[in-house]
Amino acid sequence: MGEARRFTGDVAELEIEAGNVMQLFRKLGERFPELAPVLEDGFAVAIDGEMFEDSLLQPIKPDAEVILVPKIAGG
Amino acid sequence: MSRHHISTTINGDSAEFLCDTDESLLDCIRNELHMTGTKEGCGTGDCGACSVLLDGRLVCSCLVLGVEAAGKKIDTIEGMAQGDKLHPLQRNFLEHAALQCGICTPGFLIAARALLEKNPNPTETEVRFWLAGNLCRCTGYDKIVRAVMATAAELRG
Amino acid sequence: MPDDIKLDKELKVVGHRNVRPDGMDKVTGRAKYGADLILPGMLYGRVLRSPHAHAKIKSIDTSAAEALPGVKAVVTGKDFPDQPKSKPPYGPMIQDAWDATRNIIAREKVFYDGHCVAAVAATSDSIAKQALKLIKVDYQILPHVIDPIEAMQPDAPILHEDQFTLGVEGATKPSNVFRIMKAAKGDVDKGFAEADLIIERDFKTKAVHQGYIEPHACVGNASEDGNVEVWTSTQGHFVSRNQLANLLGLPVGKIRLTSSEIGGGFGGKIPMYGEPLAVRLSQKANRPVKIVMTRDETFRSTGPTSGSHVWMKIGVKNDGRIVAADAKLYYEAGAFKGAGIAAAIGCMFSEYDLENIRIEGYDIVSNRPKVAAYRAPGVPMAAFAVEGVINQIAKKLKIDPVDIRLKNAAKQGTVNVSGIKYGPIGFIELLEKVKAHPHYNTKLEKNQGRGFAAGYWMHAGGMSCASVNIQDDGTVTLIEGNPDIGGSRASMAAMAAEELGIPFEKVRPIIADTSSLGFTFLTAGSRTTYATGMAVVEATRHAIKICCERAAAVWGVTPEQVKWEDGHAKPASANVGDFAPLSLSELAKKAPMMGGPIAGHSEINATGQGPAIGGHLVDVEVDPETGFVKLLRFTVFQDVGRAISPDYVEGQLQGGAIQGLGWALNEEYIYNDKGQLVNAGFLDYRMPVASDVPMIGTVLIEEPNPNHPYGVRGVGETPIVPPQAAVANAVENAIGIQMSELPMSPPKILRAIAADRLKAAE
Amino acid sequence: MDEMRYETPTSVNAAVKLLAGEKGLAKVLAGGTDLLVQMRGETVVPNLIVDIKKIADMKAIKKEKGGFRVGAAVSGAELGEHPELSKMWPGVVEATELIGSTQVQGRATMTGNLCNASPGADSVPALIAAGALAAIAGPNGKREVPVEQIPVSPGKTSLAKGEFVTSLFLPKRPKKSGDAYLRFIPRTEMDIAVVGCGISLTLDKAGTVLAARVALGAVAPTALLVDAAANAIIGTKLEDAALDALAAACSAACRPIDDKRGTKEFRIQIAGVLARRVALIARARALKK
Repeated sequence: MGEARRFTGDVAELEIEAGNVMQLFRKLGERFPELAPVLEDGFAVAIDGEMFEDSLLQPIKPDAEVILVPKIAGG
Repeated sequence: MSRHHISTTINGDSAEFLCDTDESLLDCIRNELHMTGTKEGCGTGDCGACSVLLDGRLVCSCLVLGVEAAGKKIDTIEGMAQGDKLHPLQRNFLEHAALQCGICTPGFLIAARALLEKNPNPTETEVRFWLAGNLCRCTGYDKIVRAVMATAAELRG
Repeated sequence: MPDDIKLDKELKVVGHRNVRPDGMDKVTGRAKYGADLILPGMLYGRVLRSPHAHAKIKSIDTSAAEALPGVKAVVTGKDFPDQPKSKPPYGPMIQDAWDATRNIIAREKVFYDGHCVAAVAATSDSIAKQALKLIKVDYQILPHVIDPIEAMQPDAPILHEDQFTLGVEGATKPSNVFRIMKAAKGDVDKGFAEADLIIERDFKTKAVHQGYIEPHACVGNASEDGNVEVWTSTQGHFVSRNQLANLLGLPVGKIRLTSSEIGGGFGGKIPMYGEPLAVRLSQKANRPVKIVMTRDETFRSTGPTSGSHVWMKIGVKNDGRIVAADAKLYYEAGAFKGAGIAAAIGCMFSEYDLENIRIEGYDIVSNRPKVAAYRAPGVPMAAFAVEGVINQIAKKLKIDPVDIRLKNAAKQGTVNVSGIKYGPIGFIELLEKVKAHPHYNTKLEKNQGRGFAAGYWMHAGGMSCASVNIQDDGTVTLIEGNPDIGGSRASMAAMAAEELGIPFEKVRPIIADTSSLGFTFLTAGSRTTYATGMAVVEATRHAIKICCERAAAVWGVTPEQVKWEDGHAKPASANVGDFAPLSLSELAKKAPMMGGPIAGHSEINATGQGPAIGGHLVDVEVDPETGFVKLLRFTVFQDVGRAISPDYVEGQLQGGAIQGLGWALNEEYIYNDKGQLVNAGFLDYRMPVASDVPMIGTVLIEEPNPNHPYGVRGVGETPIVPPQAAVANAVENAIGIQMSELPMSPPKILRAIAADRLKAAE
Repeated sequence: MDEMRYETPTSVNAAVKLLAGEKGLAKVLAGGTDLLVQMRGETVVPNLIVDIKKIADMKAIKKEKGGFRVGAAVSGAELGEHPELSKMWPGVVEATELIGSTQVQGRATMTGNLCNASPGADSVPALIAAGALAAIAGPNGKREVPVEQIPVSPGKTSLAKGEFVTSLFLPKRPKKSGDAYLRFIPRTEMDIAVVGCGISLTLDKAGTVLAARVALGAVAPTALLVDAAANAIIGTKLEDAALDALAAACSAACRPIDDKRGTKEFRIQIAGVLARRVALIARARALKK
């Protein structure tokens, strides 16, 4: 979870059941209240290695590996 | 404060404008005559975006006072194409993709035309040194130099 | 010209060298840039700027300025609503309105030389300038700090008394370090324990400016009914509109921004500077107000990129395989938090397939303008260090510099430090092309050196909208929302024409104002051709679908039985029936009688962008008596996915390379002991000129991004990542000394040569 | 705001009268490439601008006593287009042509470069090496002084109220003479000299240096005429030892500052490096004549 660890009490990996990114963020936020306010604006996700930014409705398949990636702006 | 009344010739047409003593020719062309093709990149003669010809001589219009234009002939980018026929440099800049953002383009075209009128067969090095006073931040100069060289070759026939 | 480009035979427009649709206006002087709009009754705006690097504003007296005949409005920080300060927790992307409003116009303190403290609007520029002199500002000068390491010291002057370092447990003292960002993969300590060779180095870079030739310029025009019109040179008018609404407390729908032609940005025209001032002045004066920055203001007051210190340690096996990489990045953010450390962390090792990585990034405020993005923001400084150390390793192990990168190259399936797993990616092909290239195999003379370095940028997707209107003669108007900085209209038109099967010239692309199209994100991050290009393709396909439906109705078949090919609706197969194809113009002509206009639109949030890796090969000659570095040859290799407009792709590679060359050799922000910038002009901020450089070779590798209909990856950011290191590696190859500080200006090179001789003599 | 006046006198006397009669700040305008920049930065705010380009001979290059007289308003481009002058004083012409861009060359003048009194002015070391004279007109009549007497400190000249330089005189050359100028800049164009060096020398038939003048720019508050450097090569054939002595004398003469354009240490070292290179170019030119 990289950068997100600062909000999770250093928990780096966990299993969560979620059908899409919004559900994932909601469940993560319930578990780590510190993380909740910054998830939507601060993080993109890599689902099985592929990047999704601002994609709350992106489906997540069972057993998918999801990584929180800090959002980055370009030049 | 009374302003100077200046009569001059721009791109072959007579033109008149009012200006303060300390107003640059560039400001007069843009703000008084509303000919905005000549650009300001620095205002201190370091970028060449404001290049014009003053009595046939390539200058930075930001380093000329508006009052000095009285009775002179000025050529700007707006006078470069003849009717709907582009100057070969203009056409070659398009065909060689010699512009990206395009803000430096008018200055480069005016400067390059002055070069080719003086030296129809410049080497790449001569082109680069002649144009060293025209800054471009987008292209790395490669395609600009190619467009000028191609035009020179075309004009030589 | 490119060394080779693969063109798919079936593509008729995309990938060809089309003359850009906005080109004619740009070679004739007709195109209107930021400073070129002149409105009736327009006032001239000017900005009063702080001469101090750090000072408390005790009072501002504008009464004398307001009393000057011809002055129509004066604004100070008090004329803008204050904004709430973001509180922890902070996300990785900082958008703190408290910071933003203070960067535009100072309130309690000025934080840098050039910080805006007041603005005036007057009937002439000279009156406006005179009015600035009549504004009395009472400053209490405070100690200042600029260098990031100095700013971290316990006794450093503190910019923000309420800033405590994030990432440090129980911090009790305010600090200039906003946060420490960490990323890790694998087990670095274990990796180092297994290493045969470990190299550790420190690197420094100076702040540099984007150096766009057009200074910031805008016109604000507020009317009595609360509507606001803004004309501005920006990389994202939709983003600016939303920020402007927030900063001025206005409804978004009341504001319309029109993007002028833009004279370069490179990231520096993402933030707003003059727009809120022009609008507020216009609201007070009830007249349009134009604000055009001078070059001096542009250098002093707009975003440079971070100056940096980078510590780098890499461990390898004897065969060149990297087993551990450890780095600490110390980046200046300028007056307000938000240095490009996240991007640096995400990209710096990402062209390599590494198991063990640990990175710490420090985001440090100091007394200079808030940094703005500059082309792959944050990455070049880190890459300078990574590629410098890899070069040292290659030298020590006597491995060819390209071979050592081949040994570690990322490939399909590689997972980087952020957890992104790569799809097809052309780095190995690129490195093999470098090795086979004549440039790599020519001999060098005395005092000459050759350097190679690679770089990575991850690219961006995001929101984009597009509309395609089929006119009744079959010509097409394409509407999109990204300011065109480097020829993107040509790429958009090419993709639309390709889809429609019509000539390029039949499509006229228009960039909509913020009231005429849905939200479209920035022209930045090399996202435009990718994301907006996707929207354009989708909108065009929408219009084509309607065309097919109309043809189906004409023929009395189902829409599924119609295909679109070569600009015509055709029966999908021989079984459908024998119908003469209907052209776009035939269908368009009949449109009014067949259900109305034909148009397509698309509103997307693009994802699936693919990264791009570049490699730069540089030959230099160093004059050992003066330290002068002459660039002899430069070849840029890059995996571009697909070049929609090859001319402009090459141009991006060439331009980025030369910006990087300037960064490497001579560009830097120079301050005096008062913290004032002393080289705020093109004379002494030394950007490369035409005579400094040769032609720049380009080799385009096209490994299409499978997520884009034409395989686009994005090209503009990556080319500024490798050149600093490539030039430094070439200098090292020439003089035998690694230069670990940028810029490698002649005095520094001469000093290094002298020190080296002294060492050799001892 | 006081009104800024602009006058275009047609005679030297009229110009002197205007300059002498102005109570505030009066500035002479020829090429304007320094003046306009200073006005824009408001470091100079004149009350009167006297444009001298309408005065006869200001734009003229004339032969005189075997040398050349160059009017105060002759631009760098015009100077470079004069074949005879370029042949006689190639170092002076190349130094002037290094000032700014092609665009700046269309306006900038040698006289302006001298009277702007910048220590880094490119044409000044070459003019000093050449032994050029500046003709001055003023309320008390005309006078002529060696060019090195004009600048006294950065931005300041020895010209009295009402005086201005009307022309520069480049003297006749003995046979086997040559001059050259080089500057060091970190780019190839568009910079102000970090160090400049002008050398003029005359050889005898055997190639021994009979006479030499060596001048340095950007290493002291004004351009320096370095007699010790000239003495180091007079009587030599510019052998390595002589060049070493020349370089050492040049480095020793430097009194530079650290600034945004270069360090003290760098300037001192480069002064010697340039002097060697310039001397060899000047000799090669002298041998051809």
